[in-house]
Amino acid sequence: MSIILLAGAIMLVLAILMAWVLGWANKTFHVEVDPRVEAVNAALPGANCGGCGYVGCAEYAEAVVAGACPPDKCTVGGESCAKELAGILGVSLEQSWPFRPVIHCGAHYSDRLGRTDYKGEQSCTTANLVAGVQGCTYGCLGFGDCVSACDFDAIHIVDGLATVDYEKCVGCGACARICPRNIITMVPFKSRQMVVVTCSNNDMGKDVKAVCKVGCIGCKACERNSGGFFRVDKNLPVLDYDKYDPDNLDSIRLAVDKCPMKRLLFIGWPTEKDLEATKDMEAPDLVEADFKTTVDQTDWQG
Amino acid sequence: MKDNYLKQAWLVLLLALCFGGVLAGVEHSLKGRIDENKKADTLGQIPNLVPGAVSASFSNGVYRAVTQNGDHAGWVLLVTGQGFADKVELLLGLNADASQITGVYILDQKETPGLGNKIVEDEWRAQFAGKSTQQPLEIVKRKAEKDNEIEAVTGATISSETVKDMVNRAAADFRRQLASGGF
Amino acid sequence: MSEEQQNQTEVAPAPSLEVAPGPHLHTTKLSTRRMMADVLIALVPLVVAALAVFRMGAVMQIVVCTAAALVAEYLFTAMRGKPFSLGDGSAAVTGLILALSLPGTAPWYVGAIGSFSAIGLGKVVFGGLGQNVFNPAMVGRAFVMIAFPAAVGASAYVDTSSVVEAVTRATPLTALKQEGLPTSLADLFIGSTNGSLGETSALACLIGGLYLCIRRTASWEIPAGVIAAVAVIAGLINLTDMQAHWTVAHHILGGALLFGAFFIATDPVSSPLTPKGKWIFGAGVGALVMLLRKLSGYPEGVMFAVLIMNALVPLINRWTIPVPVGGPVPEPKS
Amino acid sequence: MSTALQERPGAKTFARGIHPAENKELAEHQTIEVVPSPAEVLIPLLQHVGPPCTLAVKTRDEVSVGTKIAASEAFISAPIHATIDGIVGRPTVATLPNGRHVEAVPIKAGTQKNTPEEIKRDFLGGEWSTANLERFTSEQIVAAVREAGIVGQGGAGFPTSVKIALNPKKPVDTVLVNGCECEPYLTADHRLMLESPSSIITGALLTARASGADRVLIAIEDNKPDAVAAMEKAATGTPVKIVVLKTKYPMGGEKQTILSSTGRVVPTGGLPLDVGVVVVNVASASAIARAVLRNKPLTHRIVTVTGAGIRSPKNLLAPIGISYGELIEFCGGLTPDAKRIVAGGPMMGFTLGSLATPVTKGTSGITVMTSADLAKSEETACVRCGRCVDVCPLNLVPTKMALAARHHDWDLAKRYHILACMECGCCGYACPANIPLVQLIRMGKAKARE
Amino acid sequence: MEYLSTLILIALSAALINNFVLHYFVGICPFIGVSRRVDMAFGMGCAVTFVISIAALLSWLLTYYVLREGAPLTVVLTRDPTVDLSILNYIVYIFVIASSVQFVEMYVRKYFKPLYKAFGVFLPLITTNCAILFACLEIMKHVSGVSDPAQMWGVLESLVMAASGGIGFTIAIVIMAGIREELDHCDVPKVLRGAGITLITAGILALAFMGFTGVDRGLQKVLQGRDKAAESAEAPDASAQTSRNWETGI
Amino acid sequence: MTEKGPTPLERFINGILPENPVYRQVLGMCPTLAVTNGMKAAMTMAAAVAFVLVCANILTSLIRNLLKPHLRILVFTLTIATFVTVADRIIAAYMYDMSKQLGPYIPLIIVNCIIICRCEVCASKQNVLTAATDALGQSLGFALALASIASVREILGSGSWFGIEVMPAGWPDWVVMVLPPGAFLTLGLLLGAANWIGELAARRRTTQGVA
Repeated sequence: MSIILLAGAIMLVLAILMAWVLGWANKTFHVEVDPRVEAVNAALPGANCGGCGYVGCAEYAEAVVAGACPPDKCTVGGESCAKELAGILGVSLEQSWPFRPVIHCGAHYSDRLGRTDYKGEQSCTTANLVAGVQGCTYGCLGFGDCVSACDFDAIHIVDGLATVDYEKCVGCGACARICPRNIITMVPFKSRQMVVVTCSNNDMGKDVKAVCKVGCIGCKACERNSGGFFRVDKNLPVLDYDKYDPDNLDSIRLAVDKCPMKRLLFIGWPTEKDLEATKDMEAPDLVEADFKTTVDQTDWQG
Repeated sequence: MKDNYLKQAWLVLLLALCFGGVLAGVEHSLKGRIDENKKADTLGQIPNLVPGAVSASFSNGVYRAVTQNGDHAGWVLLVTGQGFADKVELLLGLNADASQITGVYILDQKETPGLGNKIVEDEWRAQFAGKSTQQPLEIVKRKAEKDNEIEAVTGATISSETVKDMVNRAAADFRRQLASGGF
Repeated sequence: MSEEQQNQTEVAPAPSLEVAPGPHLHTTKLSTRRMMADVLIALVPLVVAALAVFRMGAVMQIVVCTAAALVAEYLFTAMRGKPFSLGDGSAAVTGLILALSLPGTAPWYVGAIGSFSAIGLGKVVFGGLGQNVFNPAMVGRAFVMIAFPAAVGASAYVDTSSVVEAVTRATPLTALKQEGLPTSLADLFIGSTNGSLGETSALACLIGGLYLCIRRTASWEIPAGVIAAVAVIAGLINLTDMQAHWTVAHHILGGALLFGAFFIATDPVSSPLTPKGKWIFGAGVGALVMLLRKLSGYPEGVMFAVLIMNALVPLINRWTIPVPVGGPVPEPKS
Repeated sequence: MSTALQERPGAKTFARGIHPAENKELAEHQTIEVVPSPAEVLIPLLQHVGPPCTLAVKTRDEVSVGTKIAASEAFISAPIHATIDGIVGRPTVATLPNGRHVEAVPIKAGTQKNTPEEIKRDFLGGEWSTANLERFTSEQIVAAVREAGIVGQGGAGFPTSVKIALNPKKPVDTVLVNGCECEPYLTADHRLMLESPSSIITGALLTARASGADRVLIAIEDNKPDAVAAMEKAATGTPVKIVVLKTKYPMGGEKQTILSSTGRVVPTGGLPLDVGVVVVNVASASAIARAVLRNKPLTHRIVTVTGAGIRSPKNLLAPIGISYGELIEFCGGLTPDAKRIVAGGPMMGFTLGSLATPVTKGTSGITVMTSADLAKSEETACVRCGRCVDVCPLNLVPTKMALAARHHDWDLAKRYHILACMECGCCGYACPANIPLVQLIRMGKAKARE
Repeated sequence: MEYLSTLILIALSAALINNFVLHYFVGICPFIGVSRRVDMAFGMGCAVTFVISIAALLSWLLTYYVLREGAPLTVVLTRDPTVDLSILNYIVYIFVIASSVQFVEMYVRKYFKPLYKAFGVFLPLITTNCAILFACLEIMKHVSGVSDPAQMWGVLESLVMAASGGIGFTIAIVIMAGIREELDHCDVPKVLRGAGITLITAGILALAFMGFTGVDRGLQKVLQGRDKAAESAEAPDASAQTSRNWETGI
Repeated sequence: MTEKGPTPLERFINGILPENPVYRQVLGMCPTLAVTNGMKAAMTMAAAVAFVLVCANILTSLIRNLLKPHLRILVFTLTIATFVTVADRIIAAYMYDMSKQLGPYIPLIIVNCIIICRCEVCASKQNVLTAATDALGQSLGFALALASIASVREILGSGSWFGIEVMPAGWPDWVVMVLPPGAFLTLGLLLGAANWIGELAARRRTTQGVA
């Protein structure tokens, strides 16, 4: 019996000692950390994708708390995350839209002129350093750097043209950052489908025609027909997404119809019409049991 | 202030106290059995190491093996040494005047499996029984011919040498101490 | 523009043109395949020496290992869905070097398992040729040596019933380590001693090795580093311990040192890139060989030394990044 | 044996580098010919390092050879002149071999005032007096050079006027005229040295006068003994010294030439100016002499059209803006097995995607490679043999930089000093696995700078 | 001299021959988790070495004075020389480790900001690093597990063993990090990327480190051979005194 | 996080394969490598871990509302250490040989990440029943993983399974498999195999889903 008491006593003494020392240390060595940083960090999805423009989620958290950056920059977390962050910081959130990448090129292999046999590293960034891989020096090269940059399997090369799968895309912007020709931009999707300009060639119509069958020739038809919504700058239409109103698209639709090269397109998630079209296809009959995971992002890796 | 830290940690303190007690309780109820296990581990081998012995008493670092009727039958030494890979622990049985080896038992070893670890095999160990401690044993790679020769385990000369060295040295030391009246 | 286009069509030649990055000239003297062929050529003297000394044992080992290596390469690359890659000859080199590093007495399954683990564990899991961290042949040998100590260990070399005279004796290093017996330098040089197939004849190793170095398929810095380190350490040991049975020359000619220095340590894939790094690597191998020979439980340490230094190669590369001519790139002023 | 060789026994060289097959014999002995004026030239408005020039003439303006058609206010720039007599067309675009997509202006040929013989005499022949050069001040020379639109003709296209101007902060003691022409195949500089050595000597002396240097060296590789002899002869009586260097690629690289002929090491990221040296190409030196003495702008240049894929290789004096296709036609066209048309030499040149591409001030040659030249082109695995390390003249580790770039690991590439690379192509030449090292490194450099 | 060679042997054994990671498999989790970059791996190695030394010191003190059978403090308290508190070993060790890790973390965070930034993130991970507890258990084996006081480890032996174990861990993890940096650029089969290839590499590394088997034995021979020669020259029967335990030692 | 976590049953099943602690989460590597040279030792270890995991999870779950964040880990480790000590003594008392063979790896269960991970992730947030089933599932998964590795190693390395000879008489034991390198290599390759199988299954799922 005495040994039980003794053991208990020793443990108690040890525990008191340690608790006291740690308590003392906690006070003496206390470092002020803004609790909001940790709260923000916890609310972020932790994908560390860099879509916000910061190196990782932790750095973004610090920037948000410091007020250097609005809380709605996390595209992976989306709206719910932004709301949560706004709640933590006690700020109100401006209306924001999901940003999604748009490929400003519409030429498939068969549309491109002046394509040559290219030997060398098969990637866009390197091929972009070699003149004459294809005639157009602005358009998509189709080697798929964006495909390998995408962590979400949301972009693919379809017949030589990068094509976004908006069902899978989370809008992290990795593709836009890696594209050596900067033909991918992040566009605020105010509706499921947006009008975008699918050409990037700044040259005059004649020069464009020499390199591409479908390139924008800078004819300004859109400028004339859309009531000034489009403005042609450097032989390409530019549209102001701030003024874009998804509920009032009549003038834009007119411009889209009038475009001789059909370079103004509605792009985005499949519409109900598209879904209607695929309705008759066979639905997957195998349903896998889908257990929710219990493994979260704790640091207990060792 | 001090109270404050302790107040925060009351659960830890309580658990520490309880766990300490519980563990001591467990130990109390199992200690006997564990100690017996430990003893049996060594003592169980005594009859094999010293012919005729049934039990032994431990004092001064050696086991004094006795026969059924309490006669002194021999000694058992616990010897450790560095083997090829790691420590080798063996029991060395000697007769009453330590002039003869009566048996060797390997308690623990981590020699190369399939090679060095053959030193645990009865056949090999049996070579030691009956050897005299008057002159140091030798390891040979062929069939043992002379009295003081032990045939090495094939391909494991170092492990064999280890055991031989341990036996030689322990026996010599023990003889000297026995002679100086140590026991 | 239209005129230009006409121009283009007028002069556009019949040949299909291509665009490519420079340089547009390439040396024709060297290709990966040629390098592997060089190694095979350089191994010829060793094979001849092995056949002369060990006869059937050598034939069996070489055939089994090389065949198994080729089969393994074929199987594993097929498993990975990669193009057929036997043509580059690297698998044959791995198999042959493995065969030459085994004792002739080892049973057939040792060579087969060794080759499979060499190609599988040593090469394919890392991504195939050029990406392995460790020397594949040595990975294979280490695997079978630890797996089958009775068949590949020091004692396995001696086969008293063999008709080959050399095989009935202990290898020179075992003889030295366990019995303190020296072996004559002439025997070590010519190769009339027991040992792994390729290592016995220092002469053959030297001929093949020098060929490799002259062809620059092997960097001379590595064998030079190995031999220098061994010479220095063995020399110091000789100075401090007069009773050492082996002289510096014994240490260099004996065991697998020359074989390892010229054929194993020089594997470009698993050795450093820069001359400075190669010296460090070579010296490291030499020093470890001497450490293991003198202190470890194994009689020879070339295989372990090479593997350990292979592991250090990334770090050596990191520490020996050469300074460019003109000094390092200045930091941008902003 | 020339005196220069006796003066400098054991001509200097630099560490590492390569010895590719030179193939200079294809065009070495072809006298410079003048290309007849084409029906149209397309003159890019950016042929130098710096901001592009703006057009100074209007469509349908009549111009003659030497009319300034474009200029820029920027300090680092060079004006552009009409190269044939004719009428300005509508501005368009051109993609240069180095990938630049620039504005260009076409000129439709009218009747040409000068015959080819006159043009050749104007460029290469006649009297190039070295006497009495003191009559020109540094400023005068620099102004004349700038007005003539001379840029470095080795390829980079740095405006020569900026390079040779007096720099109070960094005094210059040596003018080094680079006649190494280490690129295989190319012979333009070689021919120039043979056919107009005195213009080079005069240009070199003028450069020295402009930059305040007191020593003038002309570096020539020892594979051109006839050029050495010709230059020796022309240099007699002048302070100009000929330095004969060992043949090795890339001896013509500025840093290598300076190191080999003066022993000075240009710091990484620095200029020859930092070690008191001004380097001008022989063609630039000749153009300087012409600009100062004859007051003529840079309108033509010598282009070597060579390679196994050309029916009759030639050295041509061609108007800038002429298309590559026309030059090739003039040399008899391509052989059926022609595979790559390279603007420049095979080591650092760029392939052409279109034969309509115009010749610029930096075009030193056209090399047409055949499929036989390019037999080995499959990439195999890198076995880290270190050949690239053995040949890198800058002591870099190309394979590591390239692999880091391939995997977008810019930090690692930087750690291996990727920004020091000058893309000479030695590594790519030596690589037994045929990995596009230079291309990967170029990409890495671009990305690492970001 | 003999003491020194014992220390050298302990150090060599813990750092290379019986490397914590490659021989005893302790500290595998951080070995796999934190070996992506060489600088991170080095930071982790340093942190482990530091904490392992502190934990070893504390646990030696506690084991020697309180927990072992016949520990001085316990005997004074209970007046019973047979009382054995070694049942509390594990719980005390883990207590000591957890507390000292936390203490070190707070201290470093306050006074060594750059250091904290460099390896502060690893400190919490160390609590669950088996290597630390393993070192404590080794010390326990050599302090409370031995009956013969001559063989019992002193504080210095314990510290040397722990620190060189930490160094061995650092060596292993830095080598692994170097290799893994290289492997980032290799075409490793997709299914093996990450932990798989790390374990296989560790396996090959373990194969290579098996070459060190017996180095301690060889070194002991060299060191003690010299000692013995010196001893026998001075005092012919000195060995009789030290051979109280039959540690043959070879 | 407002969504409800998995049900107890799901947690149990999750632990066995979908979230296998060894193959999926790569946790608890130390015993996985150290004691798998024979089935007997591996199964003893698995049982010990299961005992500790279940007890610790239940106790943690019981006291989950009393935990202070900064002392949480300390409480977990104390709890675990206690149960490990109990397990250690029981094994020493009733399976003495096994205790000797397992050596320090029984006490090292204290720092086995699986247990702390489950305490942290599950037990400190869930009720007793959930915590217990979760612990059982994870233990079973751990046992399966150990069994797979130990089978390979014992059969190749000693030619036996649970100590019973299974290989033909001439079988040369692959000694390397019972030594440390064999442990690393086996686990590495099995991890790859597990990933491969997982991938195949996933691929089949998607192809069937599309079709």
